[in-house]
Amino acid sequence: MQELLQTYHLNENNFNWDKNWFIQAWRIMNTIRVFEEKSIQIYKKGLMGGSLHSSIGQEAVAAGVCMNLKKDDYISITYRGRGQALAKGADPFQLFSEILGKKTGYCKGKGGPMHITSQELGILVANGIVGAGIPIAVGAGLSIKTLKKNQVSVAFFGDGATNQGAFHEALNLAAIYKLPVVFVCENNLYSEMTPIKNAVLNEHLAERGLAYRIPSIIVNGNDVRAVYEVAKQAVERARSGEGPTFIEAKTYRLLGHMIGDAETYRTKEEVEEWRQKEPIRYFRDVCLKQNVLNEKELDEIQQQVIQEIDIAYERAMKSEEPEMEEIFNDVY
Amino acid sequence: MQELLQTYHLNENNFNWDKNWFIQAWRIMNTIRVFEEKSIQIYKKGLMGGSLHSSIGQEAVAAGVCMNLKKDDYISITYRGRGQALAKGADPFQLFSEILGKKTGYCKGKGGPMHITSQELGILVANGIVGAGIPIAVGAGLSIKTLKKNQVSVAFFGDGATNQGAFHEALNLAAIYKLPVVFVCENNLYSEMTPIKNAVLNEHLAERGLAYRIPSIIVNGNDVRAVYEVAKQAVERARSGEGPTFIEAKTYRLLGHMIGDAETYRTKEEVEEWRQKEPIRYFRDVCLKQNVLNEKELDEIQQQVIQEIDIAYERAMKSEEPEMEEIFNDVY
Amino acid sequence: MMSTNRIISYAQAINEALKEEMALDDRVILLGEDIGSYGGVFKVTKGLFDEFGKERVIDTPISETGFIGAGVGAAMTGLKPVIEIMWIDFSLVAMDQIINQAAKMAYMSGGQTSVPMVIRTQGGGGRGNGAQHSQSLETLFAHIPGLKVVAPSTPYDAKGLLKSSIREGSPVIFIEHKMLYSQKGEVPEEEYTIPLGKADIKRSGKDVTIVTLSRMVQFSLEAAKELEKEGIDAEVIDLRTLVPLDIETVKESVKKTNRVVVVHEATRSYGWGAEIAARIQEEAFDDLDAPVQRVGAEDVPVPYNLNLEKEMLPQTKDIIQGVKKSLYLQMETV
Amino acid sequence: MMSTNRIISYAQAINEALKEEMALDDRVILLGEDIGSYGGVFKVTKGLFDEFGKERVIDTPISETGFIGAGVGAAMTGLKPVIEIMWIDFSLVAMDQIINQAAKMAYMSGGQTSVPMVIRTQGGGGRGNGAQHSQSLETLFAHIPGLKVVAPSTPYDAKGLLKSSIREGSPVIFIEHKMLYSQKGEVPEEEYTIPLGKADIKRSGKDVTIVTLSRMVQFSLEAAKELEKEGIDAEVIDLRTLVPLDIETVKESVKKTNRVVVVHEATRSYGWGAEIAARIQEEAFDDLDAPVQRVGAEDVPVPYNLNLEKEMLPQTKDIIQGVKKSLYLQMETV
Ligand SMILES: Cc1ncc(C[n+]2csc(CCOP(=O)(O)OP(=O)(O)O)c2C)c(N)n1
Ligand SMILES: Cc1ncc(C[n+]2csc(CCOP(=O)(O)OP(=O)(O)O)c2C)c(N)n1
Ligand SMILES: [Mg+2]
Ligand SMILES: [Mg+2]
Repeated sequence: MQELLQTYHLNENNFNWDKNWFIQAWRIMNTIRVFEEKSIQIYKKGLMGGSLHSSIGQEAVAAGVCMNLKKDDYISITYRGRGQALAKGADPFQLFSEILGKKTGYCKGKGGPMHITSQELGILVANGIVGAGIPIAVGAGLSIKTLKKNQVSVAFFGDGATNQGAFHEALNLAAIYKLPVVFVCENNLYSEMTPIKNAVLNEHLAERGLAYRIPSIIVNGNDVRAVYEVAKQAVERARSGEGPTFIEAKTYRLLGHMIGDAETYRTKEEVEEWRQKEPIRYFRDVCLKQNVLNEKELDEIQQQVIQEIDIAYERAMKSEEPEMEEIFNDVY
Repeated sequence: MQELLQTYHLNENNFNWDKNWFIQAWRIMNTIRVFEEKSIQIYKKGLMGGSLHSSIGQEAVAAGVCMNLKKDDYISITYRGRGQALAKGADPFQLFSEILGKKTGYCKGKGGPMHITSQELGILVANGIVGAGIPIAVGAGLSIKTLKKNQVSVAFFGDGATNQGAFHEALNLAAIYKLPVVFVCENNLYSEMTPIKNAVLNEHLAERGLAYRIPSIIVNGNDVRAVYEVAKQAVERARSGEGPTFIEAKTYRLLGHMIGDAETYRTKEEVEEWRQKEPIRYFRDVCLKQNVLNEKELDEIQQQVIQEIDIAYERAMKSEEPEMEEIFNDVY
Repeated sequence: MMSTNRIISYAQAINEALKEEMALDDRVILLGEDIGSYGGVFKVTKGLFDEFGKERVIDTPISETGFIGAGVGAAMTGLKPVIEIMWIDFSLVAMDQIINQAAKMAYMSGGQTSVPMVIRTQGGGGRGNGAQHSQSLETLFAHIPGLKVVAPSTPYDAKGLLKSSIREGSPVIFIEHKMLYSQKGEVPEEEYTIPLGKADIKRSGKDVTIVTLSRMVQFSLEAAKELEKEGIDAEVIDLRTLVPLDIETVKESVKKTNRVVVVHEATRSYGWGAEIAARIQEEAFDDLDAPVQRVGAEDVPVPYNLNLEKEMLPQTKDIIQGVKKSLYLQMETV
Repeated sequence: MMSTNRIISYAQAINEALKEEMALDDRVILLGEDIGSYGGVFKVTKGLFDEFGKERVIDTPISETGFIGAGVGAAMTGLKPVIEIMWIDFSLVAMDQIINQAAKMAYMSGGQTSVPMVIRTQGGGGRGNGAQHSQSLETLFAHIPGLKVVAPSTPYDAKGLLKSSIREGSPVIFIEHKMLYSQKGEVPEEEYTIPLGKADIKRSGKDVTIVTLSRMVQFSLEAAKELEKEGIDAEVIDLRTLVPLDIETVKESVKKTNRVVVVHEATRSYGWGAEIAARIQEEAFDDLDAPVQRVGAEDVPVPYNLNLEKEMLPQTKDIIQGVKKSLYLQMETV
């Protein structure tokens, strides 16, 4: 059983992305970061409803996993899921529109920030119920297998979600039916205000995958390259009919659980320490050190991203509200 | 992690029950067997409602575990739970009364065969919902710990129950709060008509305990002595504040899931094979081989048991039905 | 109903509906506990495993949240799962997937996704199965926007309604009754479907309208027979589906009878009978000559003892009494 | 209400009730997510961890089935757990423990065991939290025998009702409203409790009776104010608890006003308003001069967009309209 558990270490010498991949990773991660920052402004200005859960600091997981996916592959995400949606190709304009409750949003403004869906992009649903998206992703895996498609289905969820019954039941189903599913647990060390170490005895959540005899792998979730490599293997296994893989991506949520979180449960020092290791800074250093991209190239892309996000935001702000009659549509 | 998993092998040379314990084990197992056989007659005669789930073949688990328990220790059982109730000291008369729906039953005839409870004997509840009794047993463990009592709480459940979310959530709670709980999984190889090997990839369900870092142990569930020994350790750990233990007792359900089960899902040969290893026959052989009890002693006890059960049954049959007004009592 | 002399059971009728829809549409798959080679504990899926194979008739571990959730995901991505929850009481372990997920998916996505899924289950009492295996929980589902709720009373209706349910584009909770499985009735050889949302007048009458569904249709028909002897002519409306609700048929009837008794096996308080009563008095106040009476189970869990259970659940005599009450006849005469 | 000038918020009032009952009775423990040193996401349990320690204020992993189930077991064995389900929508993952276990334990055991447990949770919309965080699910619980259901509208009521709920011997679903937490009101220093099952007339009037609870009490009072300007004198009854239901107070009122409007935030169909309407027409038919009107949310999931959400949920104007309808006044005048 233990042989199913692995810790992945990136071999710097063996790692061979071409430049375009570096650019793509850099672009995706920055898009997420800038989008999230803008969203926070929107929230703080009181332009949106509900709560906003930022994924700042976790961009490498979304990027590294989704860079392995095709448009018709499925992902199931959470309330903290705009990052994964962007990595899967979501249009910032439609995303902003959605969080602003506009007609032009992915869900016509009826879903909101917690419920991003894009049928076209294989974004099944963003779930507000912890753990609930995991069996849904497994169901997509069942479709793929039954309909003999070449897709994969990825479930993104947090460390805290591994304590839900839905997690347990879903992993077992994927295991016994050998479904093309990749379980991506973003262990950001907290579920809301509760440190994961208070909620489980496990040192590694990957241990939990073993209970279903699912190959389980621990990876540095702040290194987009490592996440990419691990996800690549998992996606290949899935596509070739070898069944599910469980990935524990160790990362950190740099901001509070939601905007407005008092963050009394952790020290500034802890946050600062992780800020040093945060994925964008980390990847920038890698690019520079390995001479793949220089300062100027990196900055230029960042600037482009900022501009694109700004434009998307402005357009979304100018978009129309849904008609009142929308209330009665899409119920059945 | 793996170090938390053990397979228990009884060391015949080191095993030192005195004669009284042998007698007790023999008596309990026979009481269960005879009670169950009588219940089946009751069911077949159409004297009771609902379904009847027999535990014939699994008597050693109930006996071996409960011989370690005091009256005020708690157990949480299932629809297949009259055996455990008897092992915990339940009165066959009150049990028969309950399955016959009589006023003199443990639950005044309102619970029925699936819902045996005895507040006095620490039988918390017999559950009809697979897995649901496990968190309830954990809650009793929480009471014990909070109120600083010296009791333990035992959850009995089947192999199939390990696939329920409730199982997962409950084990994790017991682990992190270090509660005095013993999880006893009676792996009788089937959940209803589904072989457990179709429902999990695990060879041993004890692997599942590891996911919560709970010490987990596999034992021959048909040898009452082995079960006793394993449960003893677990109960001692619990009582001394060291937290939960998970026991997988490998056994076999000699009859169908419920009376009336067509048993198309298994061969007669398989059943016959297990009949050779069934706990009462096995224990009889042990007693004889080791010269602890002779044929006559064994038979005499059996005869006594048969008589007691008969008397209890006759009395229960003659008991009164509950009054109609009972319907409205005990709701709140 | 088409003319026919073929008599089959409620369980067989459901089995046929599954078989026909599976033959018609490859995307229809079945999921559930022991539904495979064993054919289900109530034998409703008998033979389907042999006919359609293990890829389409899938035995599941005991994990209702897991496999209902998987059904939701499968339905969103091209399959049409028909899932068996063995007893309706067990739906409670999967309520999040039913209410927060299946029911809301289409809406939350602004209509991008849909969940064409049927949850087949069976409810009701009468067999001494005790408090955790005898509930009538249809009201819980009917209250949730996004779910359709069907509860057939005859083999004919069961087949026609299940076929329509499978063709629906949204989640349907299809509630069978354990005491009806072996009941027989006419079911034509020819294909037919029954639309959701159309009540069926199972007996015409002019003095009082009995509104009901599932097993209580039988009890109501028995009550009507008894009442006939006393010169009371009851109309029995089988709603068949709670969502959509065919209140029009009920209102039509009330125009004629001016008196209504709603009968359900669910516990009375906050049960669906209240909705019917509320709607009728809202929309047909002036047609009512007496308050709408409700006949339901007592507001207690279902007791095990068979006599107590019978006393707790509505019986023919209770329906008769409800009717008389609505006719302002002496209770003593019952 | 006793005379006092102390003004505190609804959240503080609940906090005080917890504190007082914990001080009074060692067996009262709290369980829930982030309720410990953080004090709960709505700050309701603030300070209790410091005061009573981690043995009595227990942070749980995200496993509602697990910790509600543990609450049931703990309640059966000597503790009095008060459990926070952070949002009522999440109760759906634990429905089995609530409905099949907590609610039925006393009954199934023939009265041997009991489950003195309170589940505190918060529901309702108004903040743009979307379909999975805005529901009003009280009807689901009210329909289940064995559960009591409380939903306070003011700080005063919240405190008094929660104290009583904790002292109950059976499971209580205590539903707070997210939009009320910061609302302030008078709460005396002195100890008091409010019994479950006693409605409170929040405003007397003679022309029409508005029956409601929770946040809709406020909206109804606002509506009453508006209506007053038009010479309509509305009585506003706050039910406070759905189970037990104080139908007597409602019937008394109807005797006087002859007109009733039931107002709730839950979706209209199969909601608890139907029960009130059904009961009134059953038990006070001759007192009614018009059909009982129901004002509830539209029968759709809660949309995210704040304007849509507002349109979907009942507002003061809808209550006014409901009242006018019950008075047979022109709708156009609204
Ligand atoms: C069933 C359920 N319980 C509780 C919550 C409240 N809640 C929202 S997010 C969250 C923490 C989840 O933690 P984790 O899974 O680690 O994800 P993260 O937020 O860190 O991304 C909780 C408890 C919920 N949404 N659903
Ligand atoms: C939640 C739930 N799902 C399904 C059932 C139906 N059911 C009753 S017993 C059973 C099998 C349980 O198997 P296992 O846990 O191995 O216990 P055993 O019957 O073998 O003692 C099933 C599926 C149930 N009672 N509860
Ligand atoms: Mg987390
Ligand atoms: Mg078993």
